[in-house]
Amino acid sequence: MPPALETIALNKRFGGIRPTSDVTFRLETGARHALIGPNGAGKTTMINLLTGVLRPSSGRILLDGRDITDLKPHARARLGMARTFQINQLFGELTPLETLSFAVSEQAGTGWDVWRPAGTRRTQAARVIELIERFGLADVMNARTAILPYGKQRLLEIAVAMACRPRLLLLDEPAAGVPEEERHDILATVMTLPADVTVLLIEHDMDLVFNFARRISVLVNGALFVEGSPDEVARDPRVKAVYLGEADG
Amino acid sequence: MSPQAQADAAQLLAGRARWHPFEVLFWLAAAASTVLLPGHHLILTEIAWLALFALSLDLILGYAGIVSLGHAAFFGLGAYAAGLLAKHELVNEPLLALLLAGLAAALLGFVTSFLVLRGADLTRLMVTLGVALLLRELANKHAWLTGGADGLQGVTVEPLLGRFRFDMFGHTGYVYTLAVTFVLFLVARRIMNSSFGLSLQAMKENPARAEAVGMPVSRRLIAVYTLAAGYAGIAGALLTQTTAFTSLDVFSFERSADLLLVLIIGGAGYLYGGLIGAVVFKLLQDSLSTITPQYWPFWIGLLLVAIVLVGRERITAWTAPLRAFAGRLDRRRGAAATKA
Amino acid sequence: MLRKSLLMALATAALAGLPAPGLAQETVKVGLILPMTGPFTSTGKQIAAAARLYMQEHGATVAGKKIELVLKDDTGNAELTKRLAQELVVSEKVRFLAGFGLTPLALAVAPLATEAKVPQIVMAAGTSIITERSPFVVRTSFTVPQSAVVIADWAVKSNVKKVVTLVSDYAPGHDAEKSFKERFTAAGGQIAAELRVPLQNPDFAPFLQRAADAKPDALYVFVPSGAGAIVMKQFLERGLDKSGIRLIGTGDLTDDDILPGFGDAALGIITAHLYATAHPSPKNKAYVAAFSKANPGMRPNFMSVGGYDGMHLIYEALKKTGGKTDGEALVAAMKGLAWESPRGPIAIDPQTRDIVQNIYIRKVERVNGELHNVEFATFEAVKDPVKAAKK
Amino acid sequence: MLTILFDGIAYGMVLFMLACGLSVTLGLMNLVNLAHGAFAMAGGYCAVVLVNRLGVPFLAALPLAFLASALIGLAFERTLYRHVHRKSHLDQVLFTIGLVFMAVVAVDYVAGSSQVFVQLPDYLQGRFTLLGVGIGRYRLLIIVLCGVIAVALQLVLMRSRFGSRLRAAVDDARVAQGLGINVGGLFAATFAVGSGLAGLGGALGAEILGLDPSFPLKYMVYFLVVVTVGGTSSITGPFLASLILGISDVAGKYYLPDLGAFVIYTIMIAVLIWRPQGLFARAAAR
Amino acid sequence: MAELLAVDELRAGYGKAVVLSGVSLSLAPGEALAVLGRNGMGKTTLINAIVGVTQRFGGRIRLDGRDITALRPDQRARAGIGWVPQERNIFRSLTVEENLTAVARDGPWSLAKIYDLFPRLAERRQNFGGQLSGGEQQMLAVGRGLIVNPRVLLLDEPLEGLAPIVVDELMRALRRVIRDEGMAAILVEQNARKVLSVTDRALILERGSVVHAGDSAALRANREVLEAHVSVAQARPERARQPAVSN
Repeated sequence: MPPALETIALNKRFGGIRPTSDVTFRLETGARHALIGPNGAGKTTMINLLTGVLRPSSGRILLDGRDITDLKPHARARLGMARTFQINQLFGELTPLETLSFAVSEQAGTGWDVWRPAGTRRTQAARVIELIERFGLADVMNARTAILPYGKQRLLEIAVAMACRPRLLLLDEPAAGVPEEERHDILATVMTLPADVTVLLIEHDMDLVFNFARRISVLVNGALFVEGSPDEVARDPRVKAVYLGEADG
Repeated sequence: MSPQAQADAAQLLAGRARWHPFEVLFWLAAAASTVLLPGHHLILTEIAWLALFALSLDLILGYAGIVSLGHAAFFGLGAYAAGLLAKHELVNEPLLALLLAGLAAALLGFVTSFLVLRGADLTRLMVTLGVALLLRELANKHAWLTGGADGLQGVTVEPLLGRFRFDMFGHTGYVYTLAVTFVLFLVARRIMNSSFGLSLQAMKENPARAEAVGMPVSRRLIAVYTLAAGYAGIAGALLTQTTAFTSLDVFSFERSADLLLVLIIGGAGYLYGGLIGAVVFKLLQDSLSTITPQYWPFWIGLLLVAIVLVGRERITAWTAPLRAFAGRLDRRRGAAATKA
Repeated sequence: MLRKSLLMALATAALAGLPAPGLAQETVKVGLILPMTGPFTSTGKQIAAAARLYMQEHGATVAGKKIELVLKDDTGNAELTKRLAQELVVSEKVRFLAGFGLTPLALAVAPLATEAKVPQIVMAAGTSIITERSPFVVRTSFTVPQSAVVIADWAVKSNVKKVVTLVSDYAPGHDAEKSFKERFTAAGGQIAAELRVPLQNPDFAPFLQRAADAKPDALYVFVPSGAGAIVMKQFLERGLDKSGIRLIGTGDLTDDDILPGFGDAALGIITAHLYATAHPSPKNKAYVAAFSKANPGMRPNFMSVGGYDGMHLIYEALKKTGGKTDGEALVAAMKGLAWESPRGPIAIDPQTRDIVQNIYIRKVERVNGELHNVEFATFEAVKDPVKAAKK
Repeated sequence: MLTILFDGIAYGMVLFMLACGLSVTLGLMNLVNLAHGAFAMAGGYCAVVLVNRLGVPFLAALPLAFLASALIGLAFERTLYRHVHRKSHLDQVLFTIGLVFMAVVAVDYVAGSSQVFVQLPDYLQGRFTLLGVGIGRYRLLIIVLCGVIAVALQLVLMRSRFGSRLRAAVDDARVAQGLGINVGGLFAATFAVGSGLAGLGGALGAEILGLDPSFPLKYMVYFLVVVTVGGTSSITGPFLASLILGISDVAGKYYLPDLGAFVIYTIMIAVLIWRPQGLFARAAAR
Repeated sequence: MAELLAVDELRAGYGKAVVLSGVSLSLAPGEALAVLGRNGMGKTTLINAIVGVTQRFGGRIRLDGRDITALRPDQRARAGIGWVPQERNIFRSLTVEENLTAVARDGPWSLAKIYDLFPRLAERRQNFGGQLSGGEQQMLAVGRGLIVNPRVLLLDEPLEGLAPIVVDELMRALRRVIRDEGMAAILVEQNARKVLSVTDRALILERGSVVHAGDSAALRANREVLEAHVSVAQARPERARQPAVSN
């Protein structure tokens, strides 16, 4: 069985800068993997390369063994790659119900249907309701997204990604900006993501990282620095040194 | 989630497309005007095709977020297509000619949509404007076909369905225009309540995320732009058929600009904006220009300035009930359902 | 489908319920449709002012009827003209449609005039064909060829052999070009180049350069009132006058309305036209004085007399029919009417319903410190040459 | 041939003068000001009143026209425009079209709807021939004057502290403000200068383009073409765009009179498809 | 000790996101404060909120006793807040010298003094901002913050993404500015060891709140605290790992 995600010697250059250099790593199906690193390590570039927002300068990206290096973002989404965004990327004027209806419909390939009213397909409606329930959005399902509390928006952010029935989910700082009192909802949600979904978490919140990840990769200056189990990484003196500015990665 | 909440959610999902009393009332009033206001059918005709034209702009501006200052290109093409078909007796049935004019405009919309995909607001504004002005020049230069600056003379429109003659009082013209507008509104309403329509709204709100969810954004844009162009073409054709005349004015920059005002006055993005805007704008323009034939644009200008300064959202809040109940999700009923 | 047939039925019912047109009434409404905003505002203003002046001078009652003027702004947009005309006929029950600042506007309404049997008094538009489009069209303005052939005749007499024509690319322009060319070449003149300028054209320089390159004896110009000034200024700027080219044209070029702003550069330009503010008749002196008094800062131009005489035509026709407002009777009454206008003697040709008037050759001079078109030769009772040639 | 070039340059220069303020305000404040032509009209009418009514010498009236339009621009910026800076482009379009409507009618009401002209002094009329090129005196004045102003603008922008602060604000308004640059004040000053330049352009261009109350509507499209083709990040972009448009428009009408009006629109669409940010926009986005 | 800058219960963020949930701090004249913490914990938001370029939800800021909460960013800058933004944000279309002169205000920090501090900038004075290397840009950003002649200089991750040799050069310069010239400063850094060597006091932010405040030297020695809040560390034991459940 091919790995869920594999990158082979991935490189990205912007002029003289090289935010991603020779990154080769793989995620097994069902993995709970965290990608961490100090500021400017190249995590954002990495996620943009994986999702197809940026094209790599060289190297390949494989999804379930299939080469997706040249595919556009929406095509990757169709193949089962979903992501959340560090800063909410939601549809402010739509309600959570509408947002999820849209996502479910695109996933099911009915986005071109110009005739049947949205949300009236029974299986899709059931899926929307299930997502609403799973992400605790029932009380706000009919409110404009723009006026939701931030924590609810973060949950919706993840719910939209899950609506795409991803096999691979990229979580970009899911807890960023969430007030303390709403944080535990996010943590609990992330913890209970379906086991068959491969998850790559990009995060600075060490509580979340160490609670969640079974393996951790540390990115420094665009290159993979250390990879290992949480214990290994936590104990690795080089990692601490990098974070404290004691070594030059 | 309680079973009740689940039922609510299901009901809300299915209820997006339900008709609200306000909508029914609106169309009943429109139908009643054919009988109750026989002396005003001419301006009502103008309102009706303007409403259709504004509805067409709403499809791309209100639903897909494309700002256009050249929507008159499609309107004009439709107008000339219908005029030429009638003048040279190529197609005598007005309804068929209407359809052909719409198709011609849709084709132009499809071709030019690729230009509109590039660039941001200002670029789009100028490209659409440029296309309309080019068409205007084209029509101007080919005077042998279009009559040039004198307009297309000698258009005679055959009776509708072979039976209803377009009379001087505009009765047939009004019923015809209103009926066409109503039917096309129904179609637009259906489309905008569909998955396709929902995806357009999502794309307008956040194209990057819509793409990340798996939506082919460019292709949807092309589709809706083509559709809107077809609608605009039909509106133009209605103008020609009801006045038996068309001229270069149909392509003018002022027409596109006025159209934008119409839509903004009514509020974009809920289908009724263009319709209400058309009614308000025309009646306002007509009454103002009757009171002060020479200085009425001043008051229109003042209105625009005021609308922007006060805030469009607040100004168009008076349409809120309709807006809330119409094509979009019915929140009040949702809240009631949740309470129940 | 059901809904539609229902609507149709309703509409038919509405039709049947309408009052029949032509009932006698105390007030006779005159629908005056003019471009009061937009690029042709000045035409609309002149005519509206003159029409009001006429009513002020002659009272609002004629043949026992009260005349009421209903002014509408069509912004120079033909489809709006048509709708307004229709509304005026249907809702306001006007008995006369008048105004029409531009040819397309007049043409758009002509079929309606026929259908409604309402006289359409054209007070401005100048293309020859307009009167042929409906038996209800009567014109009190002018036709472009009237002036064009006169200036062609004058050019021939004044030893002009080779001419470049420069006209705006629309029907009146084509008329002006054609009439001039026919008359001029028939008399042995040579047209060196025919230039057509887009109607909306910001800079005439390249066209004038082409004209200069052809080295003619004279440049014949027809452009809408307003653009003429720019042509003239750029003509002088390129020194075409110094290379011996004369600037000739119809009177639109040196429109009295804007002539004062031309400066001395305009001195000596020769044009042919129907009216000049400086027309030396007592009737006109009174007219100019009254007009200027009612409209401070405005000078009546050739457009204004179209409006003034148009009102006169309406009054006289009503007098002749004894207040009857039947369209056919009114048009019949108008045919052959002749009177002394501020512009001189004029008449309505009974055959064509077009105006017959004197065309004057004028030269721009300073009179009491102001620029004026001063008439120095008269071609009497000129009919529209295009229609005359058809017979 | 060279005469056509000369005419085209003069025409382009007028366009530049009229449009450069719009370009700067768009680039700097991200403000779509369709009412820019109204400030040009104000300058034109100001010159007409000064020269024709009050007998001010033409050359003295030009700076006064600049000043008047600049003051009007400043007043509008401080009272009205500042409320729409943060609104969407669509709102700005509506707002400024509304202002145009009001300006057109107001001028019509006050000054009448007829075309007006500035009376030129004798020494600016006619033309002379130099090396076979016919040179109109007035057009020469325009070219020299606008050329000098363009160079001066470029110098101010590139050499003065005001210029460097302005460019800093265009580059990154947030950081510029955080470092003590009063971006709002800078905007107002720039808006005033831009309006003033438009007024000067209106005063100078009246002779070539004509001046009547519908001026702002008639030329709105031309301004926008210059700005979109030239891009909004510099003075040189609109300057070159104006020249290209001026020359190609004049040459197009001379050599291809049948296609004359197509040239300008075709160029615009081609440029915008090729480079949506304008011909001379900075290649690298931030 | 007199108070130069006082921040009181500052709450700030972007749009709806609250990043800073009630932070207070104070700074004496000539004092340097390090603000540490991992990414996304609110360090930059703190700086931006003091500069005035972010959404403020609550709290007050006083400079030298004067309440500057209501002032615009440019007014705050003139009141004495100097800023070295995180992304450096060099004005690309300005030369090095113009970058400095455009914002310069009268005071001890003159153009000459900046060039003396960073001789590399003097060499490149006519180059445009976009043509500089990362290190040069950072020097220019620091110089630009100084030439405003502020009472307090706020530096946002000045060492980020720089080559080691450049880091050393910058540290030398910063030490001179802070230690020798006595400029009051707030230094936001991930690079804890380096920054603690030049500051007097330090505080650590976690999720928008202050979790540690104290003496720089003491913190520098306290590896436990640093690892817990700044570096990579295991989760606190009370939050047990939950098993992933099947769909």
